[in-house]
Amino acid sequence: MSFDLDCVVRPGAAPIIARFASEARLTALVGPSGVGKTSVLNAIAGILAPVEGRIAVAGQVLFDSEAGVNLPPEARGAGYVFQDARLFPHQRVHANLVYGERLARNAGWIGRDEVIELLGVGHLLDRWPATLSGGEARRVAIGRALLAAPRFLLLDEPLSSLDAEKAERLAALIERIRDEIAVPILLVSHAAEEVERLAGQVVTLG
Amino acid sequence: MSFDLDCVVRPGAAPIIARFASEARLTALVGPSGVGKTSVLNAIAGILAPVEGRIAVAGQVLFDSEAGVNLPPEARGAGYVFQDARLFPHQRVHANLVYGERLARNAGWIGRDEVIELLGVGHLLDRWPATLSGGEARRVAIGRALLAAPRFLLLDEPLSSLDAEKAERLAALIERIRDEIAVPILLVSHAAEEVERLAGQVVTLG
Amino acid sequence: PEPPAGPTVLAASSMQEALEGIARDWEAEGQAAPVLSFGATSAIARQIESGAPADIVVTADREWMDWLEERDLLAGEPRAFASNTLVVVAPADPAGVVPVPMSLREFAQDPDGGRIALAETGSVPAGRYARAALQSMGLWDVLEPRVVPAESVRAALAFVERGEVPLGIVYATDAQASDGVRVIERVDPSLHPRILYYRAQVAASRDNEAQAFADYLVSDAARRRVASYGFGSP
Amino acid sequence: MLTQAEWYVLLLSLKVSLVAVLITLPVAYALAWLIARRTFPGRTLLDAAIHLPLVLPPVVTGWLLLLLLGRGGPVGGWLDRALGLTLVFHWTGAALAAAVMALPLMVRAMRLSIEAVDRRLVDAARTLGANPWRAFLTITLPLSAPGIAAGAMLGFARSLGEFGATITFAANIEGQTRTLPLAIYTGLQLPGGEAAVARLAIISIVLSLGALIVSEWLVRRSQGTRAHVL
Amino acid sequence: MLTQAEWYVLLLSLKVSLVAVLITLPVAYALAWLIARRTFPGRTLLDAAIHLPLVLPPVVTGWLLLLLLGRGGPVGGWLDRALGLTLVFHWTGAALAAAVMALPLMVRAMRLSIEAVDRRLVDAARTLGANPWRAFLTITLPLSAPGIAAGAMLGFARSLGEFGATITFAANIEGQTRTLPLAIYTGLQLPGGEAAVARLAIISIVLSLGALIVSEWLVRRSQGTRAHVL
Ligand SMILES: Nc1ncnc2c1ncn2[C@@H]1O[C@H](COP(=O)(O)OP(=O)(O)OP(=O)(O)O)[C@@H](O)[C@H]1O
Ligand SMILES: Nc1ncnc2c1ncn2[C@@H]1O[C@H](COP(=O)(O)OP(=O)(O)OP(=O)(O)O)[C@@H](O)[C@H]1O
Ligand code: MOO
Ligand SMILES: [Mg+2]
Ligand SMILES: [Mg+2]
Repeated sequence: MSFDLDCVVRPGAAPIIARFASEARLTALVGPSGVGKTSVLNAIAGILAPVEGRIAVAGQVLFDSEAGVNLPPEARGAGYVFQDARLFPHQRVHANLVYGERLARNAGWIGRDEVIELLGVGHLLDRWPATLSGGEARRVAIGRALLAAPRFLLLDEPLSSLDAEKAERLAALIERIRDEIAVPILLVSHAAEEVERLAGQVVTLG
Repeated sequence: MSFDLDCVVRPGAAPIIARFASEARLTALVGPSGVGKTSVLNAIAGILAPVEGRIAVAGQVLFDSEAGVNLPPEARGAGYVFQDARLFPHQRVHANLVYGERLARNAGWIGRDEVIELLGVGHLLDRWPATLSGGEARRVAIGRALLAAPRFLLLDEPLSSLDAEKAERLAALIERIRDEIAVPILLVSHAAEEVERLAGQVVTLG
Repeated sequence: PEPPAGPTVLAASSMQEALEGIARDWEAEGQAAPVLSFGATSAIARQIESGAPADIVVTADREWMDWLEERDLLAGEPRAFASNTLVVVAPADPAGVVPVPMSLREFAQDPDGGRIALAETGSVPAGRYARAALQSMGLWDVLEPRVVPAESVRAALAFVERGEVPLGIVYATDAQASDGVRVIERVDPSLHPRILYYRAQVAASRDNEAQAFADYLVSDAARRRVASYGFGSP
Repeated sequence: MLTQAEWYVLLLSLKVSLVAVLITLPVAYALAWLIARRTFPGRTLLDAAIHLPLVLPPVVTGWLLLLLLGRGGPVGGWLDRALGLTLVFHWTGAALAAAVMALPLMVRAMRLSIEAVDRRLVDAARTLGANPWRAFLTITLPLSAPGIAAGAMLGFARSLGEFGATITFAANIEGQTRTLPLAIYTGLQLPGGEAAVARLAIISIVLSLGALIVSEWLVRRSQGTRAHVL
Repeated sequence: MLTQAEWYVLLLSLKVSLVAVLITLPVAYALAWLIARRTFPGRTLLDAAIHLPLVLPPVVTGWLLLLLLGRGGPVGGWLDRALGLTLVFHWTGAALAAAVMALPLMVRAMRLSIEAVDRRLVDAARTLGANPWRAFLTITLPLSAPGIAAGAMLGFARSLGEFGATITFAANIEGQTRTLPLAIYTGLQLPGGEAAVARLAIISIVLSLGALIVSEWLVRRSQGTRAHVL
């Protein structure tokens, strides 16, 4: 089982129920705006505690209210590309990219140079995040997540605000990660053709 | 002429040359990530001064370095939907929506209730921006720009992070604004079908 | 500079100049220069109470000495080594804001004559002496509402120097040292308790020279020195 | 519980501190904004001048106030003649001394918050039709509210505790300028005054605790303000 | 230009203020973080206690220090016996008095900056493998640098100007505790001391101006820090 969730999160007043199990290497999480997709990703990453329930990824239980399990975010090994870029404003692009790489316990499954090359951020390494364009910031955020040697990926609309060519290149990269490295991926996307192309299973929320 | 630009902006070290004139009611501005689309919109809105050149929209000169014209942003009448939502964090959704409406000199061409209805933000009016989902924040930002009774619209990837249904509804709204109200629109988008459907003229930057 | 190695003397601020003069004389005799610290008498007394490593204490009145004695913090009897008197002063600059009266009595009779600056009459010794004098003269009840209680004698003097008030009552030594005021009247010393400065050795004193310096403070040489700053004999 | 005299001192202290904070707030905010958002010749000098009351011993500040604002001073003389306003020996003088001492603390806190306001939000307000002044009033000012609150709290506490400048400039006149610290000081000068001092000190402490609770509560009420944008 | 005695006072003041700020910085930051980020019983009380030296007249603070840290006091006696450390009459005592007086100012400025740090960035760091401590060191701490700088500057200035608590607790001993404000006070007690006072006051002013310029320069060097995220 790559993702196995049965939990309730409550970011606001209304509870969001996430109950799905997916065998697919890449699972797409879809649903209308505001239905709770980001909240589910936050719960899996460990930055939003579910009210109750159980979360397991790739066979490892990350959260289980009954068993009293609640791994801290840093022990979960999520490679989370946030919906907003969330770059560290006080670190240059290069320092942002390697932030997680430095902390990784196991060797990464993708090299720094390769990430920089594939995402086309080589000319940005010395820049401050505040000076990046929307698409540039997104690409750096993707690179930062990949370099942390994550055990699974949470991608919240990773291809939005990228031009067709860069989106294509990134989609190919996601395919490669899915097929070659076999890292479980949970992808939030509103683009039907993206979901169709990448996802082995589609979970509709709400 | 809806948009008539011949200017150089320089947000960073490299100059960005924007030279185009469009008669179309809706002009799409496309180009790879980081080419300068947002910078051009900023220049038109008056929040990034061009190094030199001339900017005219709907026959009105907004900036002309030779003639010494440089209208302040509030006199330009831009309805700018930023790439990031930029909601005012200290005002609830309702106050954000009406911020520009209150300041508008002329009567708006769209009613408040209609905007709330069309964007589906009625249930969010009492919320703080920090509690909105990505798509919800985007919709509020669109509503805020529309309610300011703008003379022209600058839309920086307005449909990204919206689900198919909401994106469709918004595209229809843009069409209506384009055709019925004849407000010149400059649209930045990476989605080919969106551009195809909406734009009368496509300007490629870079 | 070489840190002074002699006994540590805690002294009331008003004795600063005189004590520094005495210390110089003492040093000139080949003794180790005393360590001098000046502050409000109340602060000094409390420092000694809290076990501060001091040898000699100098106060501007008897009350705090008694307070120290009651607590067995002193070695031997406190002894007076200088005295002072009070004077009534007015701004030297005739262009002052307020008209200056000819005497304290004239001032007291003119209800619109402005205010009079004293050191705080409840807590600062100079203020208490001044109040006692005014009470003896029968002027206190009239003047009390017109009193400006200052933080210290020097602050009272500053109010007069600046012309903020037409009159002030300060120590003769302060008036003598200031260019900004002139003395319009001397206060008869019999109208208030004697103004005496005391010195005593601290019980916890461990300095070998402390006894010698305490003795020197009450010597004729020290008396001549304090006289040169306007102080009288005890 | 409190004697009448203590009540009086307490009320006077409150009046002096509140007035000091209220008159200083707009001035401090304007200075903070100037220093945070403008570059002009003499900016660092202005900044240094604002810090002076912090660096100089309070007594010296009081003495300088006396030179400047005493009835014999250039400004004070004019105030006296033109407006009939005498600051020395008057509670307004105590408030002024407290205000001067509180100013640097207030400016620093406010400046920190103004610098933290995202200018892109101001840009957004401008495109929505707000002129610079309106954008300031509706965006920068409310978003720097945490700094205003912190500055007001610091300033109020500092005013409550202000001693040196007040006693030097405004003297220690019962009912006019004998605020809590001056009353405490007076008590400390007397042998055996400790009991009175302790009572007054406890009043000070309770007062500042109350002010703190009120200000925390006000800040928490406007918590939405401080949440971050998505 | 300066006499040797003036040099000495200047260097002592610098030493005392620098040591005061350096020992207070980590304490103040820890307190600021606790108050900004944690809720625990007694939080408001702790906050109030930190503000005390601001609200009480400095002389009272000095007196309380004397009660607590004098050789006869509970803590001071222990320090004296166990470590042979005497604070009264010693420059370390002056530094301690300055530190206590500077603490509330430093905590407030730092707290303001810590509260302004976007917690979502801390969350991001955690998902990237940073434990809470590391996330604090790499995200919260550097992002609150403006508050640290402002706090250090305020604290340094306050330490330079500290008078009442120092003279009460550490006394006024040349070469040990006679800092600039105490020297100025001492000069003010001397008839005709105005010229010396003016010289010393100018030294204070120049010193604080210098500190201000250095701190502004340091802050500007790390400007990238303060730019906002897209
Ligand atoms: N702090 C909060 N207070 C109240 N409601 C909240 C809070 N945080 C999130 N919500 C609400 O929870 C719901 C789920 O939010 P979430 O961000 O998970 O949506 P989403 O599916 O990711 O939407 P989008 O596609 O627009 O990003 C939304 O309706 C949102 O408004
Ligand atoms: N302050 C700055 N300093 C340096 N470079 C900058 C600065 N601001 C923008 N740039 C650069 O200017 C270029 C144009 O940026 P802009 O935001 O206009 O791009 P864009 O076309 O909107 O890209 P995207 O589609 O990714 O949003 C980018 O390469 C960006 O990195
Ligand atoms: O430092 Mo002061 O002179 O006691 O307020
Ligand atoms: Mg979302
Ligand atoms: Mg852009």
